[in-house]
Amino acid sequence: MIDEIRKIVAERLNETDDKGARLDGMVALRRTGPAVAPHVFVAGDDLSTLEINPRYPLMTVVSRLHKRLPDIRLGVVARGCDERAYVEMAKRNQIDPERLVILGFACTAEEALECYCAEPFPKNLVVGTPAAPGPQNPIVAKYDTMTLAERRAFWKQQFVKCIKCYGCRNICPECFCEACAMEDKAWVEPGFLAPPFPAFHLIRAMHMASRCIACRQCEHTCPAHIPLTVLYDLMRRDMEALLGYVPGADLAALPPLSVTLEQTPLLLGDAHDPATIPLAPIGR
Amino acid sequence: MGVEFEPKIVAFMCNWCTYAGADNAGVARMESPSNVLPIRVMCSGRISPEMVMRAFRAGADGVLVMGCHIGDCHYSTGNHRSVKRMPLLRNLLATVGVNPERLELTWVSAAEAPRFVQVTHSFTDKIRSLGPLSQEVAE
Amino acid sequence: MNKLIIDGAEYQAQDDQTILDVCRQNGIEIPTLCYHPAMEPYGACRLCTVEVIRHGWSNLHTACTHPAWDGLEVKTQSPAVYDVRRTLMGLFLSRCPHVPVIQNLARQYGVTEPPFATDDPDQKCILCGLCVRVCNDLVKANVINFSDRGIDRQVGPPFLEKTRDCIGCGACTIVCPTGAIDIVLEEAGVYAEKPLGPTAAIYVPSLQAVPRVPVIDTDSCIRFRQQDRSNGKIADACGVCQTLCEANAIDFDQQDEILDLTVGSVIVATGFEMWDPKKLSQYSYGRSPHIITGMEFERLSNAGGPTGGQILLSDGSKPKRVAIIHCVGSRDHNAHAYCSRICCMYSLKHAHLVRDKTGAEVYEFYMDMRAFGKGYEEFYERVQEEGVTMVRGRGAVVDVLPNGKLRVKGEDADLGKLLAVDVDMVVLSTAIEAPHDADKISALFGLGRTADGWFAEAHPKLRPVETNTDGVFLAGCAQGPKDVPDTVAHAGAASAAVLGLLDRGEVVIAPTVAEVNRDDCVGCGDCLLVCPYTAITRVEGKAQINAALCKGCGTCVATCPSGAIMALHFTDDQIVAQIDGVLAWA
Amino acid sequence: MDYKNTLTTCIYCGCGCQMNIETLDGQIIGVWPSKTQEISQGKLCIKGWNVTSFSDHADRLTTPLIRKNGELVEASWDEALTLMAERLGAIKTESGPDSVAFLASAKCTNEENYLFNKLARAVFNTNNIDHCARL
Repeated sequence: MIDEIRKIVAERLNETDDKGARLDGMVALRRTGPAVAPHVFVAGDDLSTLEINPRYPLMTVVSRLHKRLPDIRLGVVARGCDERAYVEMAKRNQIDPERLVILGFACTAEEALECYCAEPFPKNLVVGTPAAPGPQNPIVAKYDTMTLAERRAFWKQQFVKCIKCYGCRNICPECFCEACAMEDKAWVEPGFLAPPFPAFHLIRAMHMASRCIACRQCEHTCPAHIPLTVLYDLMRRDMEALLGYVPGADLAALPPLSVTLEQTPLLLGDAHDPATIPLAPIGR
Repeated sequence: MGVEFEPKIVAFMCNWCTYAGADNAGVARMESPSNVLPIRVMCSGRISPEMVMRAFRAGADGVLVMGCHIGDCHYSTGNHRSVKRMPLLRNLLATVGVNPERLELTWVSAAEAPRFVQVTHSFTDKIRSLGPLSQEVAE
Repeated sequence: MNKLIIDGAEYQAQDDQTILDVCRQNGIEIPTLCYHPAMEPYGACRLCTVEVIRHGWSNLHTACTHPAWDGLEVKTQSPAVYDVRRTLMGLFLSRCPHVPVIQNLARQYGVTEPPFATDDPDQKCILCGLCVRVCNDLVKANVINFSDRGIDRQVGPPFLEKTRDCIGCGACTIVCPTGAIDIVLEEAGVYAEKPLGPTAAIYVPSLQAVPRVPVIDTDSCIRFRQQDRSNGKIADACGVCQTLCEANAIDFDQQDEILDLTVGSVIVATGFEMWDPKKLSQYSYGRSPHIITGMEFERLSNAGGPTGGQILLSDGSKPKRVAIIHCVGSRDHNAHAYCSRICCMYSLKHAHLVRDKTGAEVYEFYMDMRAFGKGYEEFYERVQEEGVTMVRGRGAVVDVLPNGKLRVKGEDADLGKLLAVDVDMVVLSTAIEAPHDADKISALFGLGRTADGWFAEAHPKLRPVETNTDGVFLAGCAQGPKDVPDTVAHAGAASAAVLGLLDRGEVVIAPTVAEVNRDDCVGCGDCLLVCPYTAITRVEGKAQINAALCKGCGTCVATCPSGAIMALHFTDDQIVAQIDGVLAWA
Repeated sequence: MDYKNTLTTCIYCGCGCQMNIETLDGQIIGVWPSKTQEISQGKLCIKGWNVTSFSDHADRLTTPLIRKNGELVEASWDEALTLMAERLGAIKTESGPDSVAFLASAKCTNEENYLFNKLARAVFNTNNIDHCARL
């Protein structure tokens, strides 16, 4: 697969469009010695160093370049999660769709399994065959049966490990704010690790409600090994059930929390009587 | 038995409906529980999840979010956002083990002084029966 | 310019004129049957025959087809001409002995009895072909034509069968000189022969219309109807009005114009719609021509209406008994809970008009008489003195009896008895309601609406013409039911409010608005989606708030993930201080 | 467009987490934890994530400062080193080597700190040497 990707990248970098313009570069991963890091390949580069592993949030690289260089046209070698990240970023003006070509490839079945990925392939699939979706995260799968006390106990031992490195935020392709609510002393008390009420993680979970595209970069980068994606998977599930929104699925779909009930209605309960809006099941 | 637990309840109220309804309840000399600590905002749409979490962190045992009925919003659709946000936040609280009943969203219009009194009473009773949040979180 | 002599006098003519044109233009009478100014001359009836002398040679010609050449001499009254016309009229009278137009013309030429016998004394058609030409050349419906030959020649649709291609425009009936064509309405509606609505495709909308110019009803106009049938392609049909209008005022190509104006204030005066009484079947509206709404009664009793202002039943007779039912669709939880305010007084006026114009007995079914305005109570008393029977109680049911009469049943609450009255006509004083598309206006201006659908004013007592969108005001029934004096007063107040803004130059707004910290904004655009006032725009990739439009709801503040928007006077820090404050104190 | 990720090691402590410093046309625009290194496995602490935040900080010193009349004044390296050699030499002569302590920065490289250690122990004959990040 990697050979095929290298070949296609080389072709794309040399292609000209109707106006005779070429891509200014292809965002992908490059191997230098034992290390692999994001890179922008240009025409003529040695593409034998192009890699697809490990996963980096390449759309963040695209976004940074798009913002700083307003005329640049890029390609990107993307996985399904990268493409979903692109959808939510482009929707929020962090990437200019007119200046990006997505060259998608499918993840392997093993990767899908590791990531609990429901859609381990991009819509712009150029290389590879779509693998079957990975299984649900086992914690998420049994969550409905957990009592409040069990959940509390579970998260308490997770959140207490948090060293507030902000790595989950920093690596997240959907966290592109200039100023972060998790650094606002009004919401997160400075100087305390693992505050009694875990506002830090809950604020992030709320902010992820219409954004988290389940790339799981946050969990991979967490030095405390907190299973953050359990929190976000549950949020994604509630979001889909209540508002029918699947982040990353559709560039044209409006972020439901920002628009009216006429634009995206509640799918459960009656907005006129919020008491009728059902909660997700809780174990007893 | 010691002194019965009296919950602290932060009630976010929109300026145009619920706050006016609460005001009318007072003018009409209806009694609402002193546990309810009102905070006025211009619209229920102004109430961010962060504010609710901050109230819990600062010692509230329950949080009431109140605004105009759907269709009656002074700003026409501010409350549409509350009715989407708050149920998600309730689920999130449940996810981390906080009883979601401690957060309630409800609509009270300026004309519904009796409803304001009823809602605040029943919510206070509910939180009283749930006990203090600190105890729940500390256990 | 051609010169010609007609009956001894010299006249001038244009190249494209016929002898008939010149004669008509100069008041020289020439009888015609098959001629119509909107159509090409055809020369079918030959009645316009005149004697034409050219280069000394005399001949008989039809004036409608002969060009008015230079140097012609024309005799319209010569013995030869008279003789031809007399013969023609004899033949016409023999074919159509009972048609008054033919009888009169024949008499003018000394023919009083048909010279020949006829098989069909009811024949009206003289086969002049006007109807054929109007249908094919003008209307372009191509529905009727001649068929058969000789004495069997006749006019009609193909095979003389009913055809769906007929658009029912009626042009053939209008041009027919002998009244040989009738339009048969297969589903004759209310007052079929004297419809309450417009009667022609061009009309002045109402006698008080401003400006008082006619309009073309594109639903009825033949040209537009044919255009619709040809999928919008411009049909070259009819256009008679354009041909005949001397002022050249008719322009079929006029389109609706959308004007783009930049204004500082808007007065929303979108008024009301009449509630449809068919929604409550107990009033039997639509089941009898004599159950009419108050609005239809207005039309009926209007001097410019179909009956010239007489209050008549569909058979042309005057009603003997009339019932007027108040609160139809108002104060009714099956329709509108509110009082429409205008109906009591217009119902009393209708009662007065019925008494005045027909002398009929009038039964007025009312729940309460809401004669609250200046002079209203006095009018109520006067109407009572005129002998109107007031029944306090809702008119509950209207039944159409087999004999066509109407039975109104209701309760007389004063007597505590059920009542049934048989009447000839029922006038339903229907409710007024918010226009069906008020939601579009509401979305356009960010206007709130009350539960009953009317636009919400900023405050019911203190700001009755303002809305919650600055610079947008309400006038009249857009805000709620109002009668004319109230509407005028409300509109005056709205105008004054607008003038106040114009005069002020600068406006003062509430300080509770939102502000963007542009350093923190990433331009995600969530706030743009949130704002109900379109106060936020993206400028150079970042949000910018127009403080004049912002109403300070703060929903954008709670939505902004960056915390880049601040609600002045309701900042996060202020709210946090309140949260901490109330909890510390408790 | 000159986009680069330069592999380096975190300077804040002894763990040795590796990271890529992301630059565009010579300007630092971000930090990526190195996911290919065995030690940190693509993870960083808050210091590592913000390792570049001082590089173009307004308060960062770019020249030596010398206190003159009670105020710190910018000086050249020659001037500063000359002054230090004179003053430290004088102090050592007057009060002995242990009258001076050497404090190194953890942000310096190993090699720099080795040289600093040599300076203290071999040149100055004192063991009074420590650094700011004794983790």
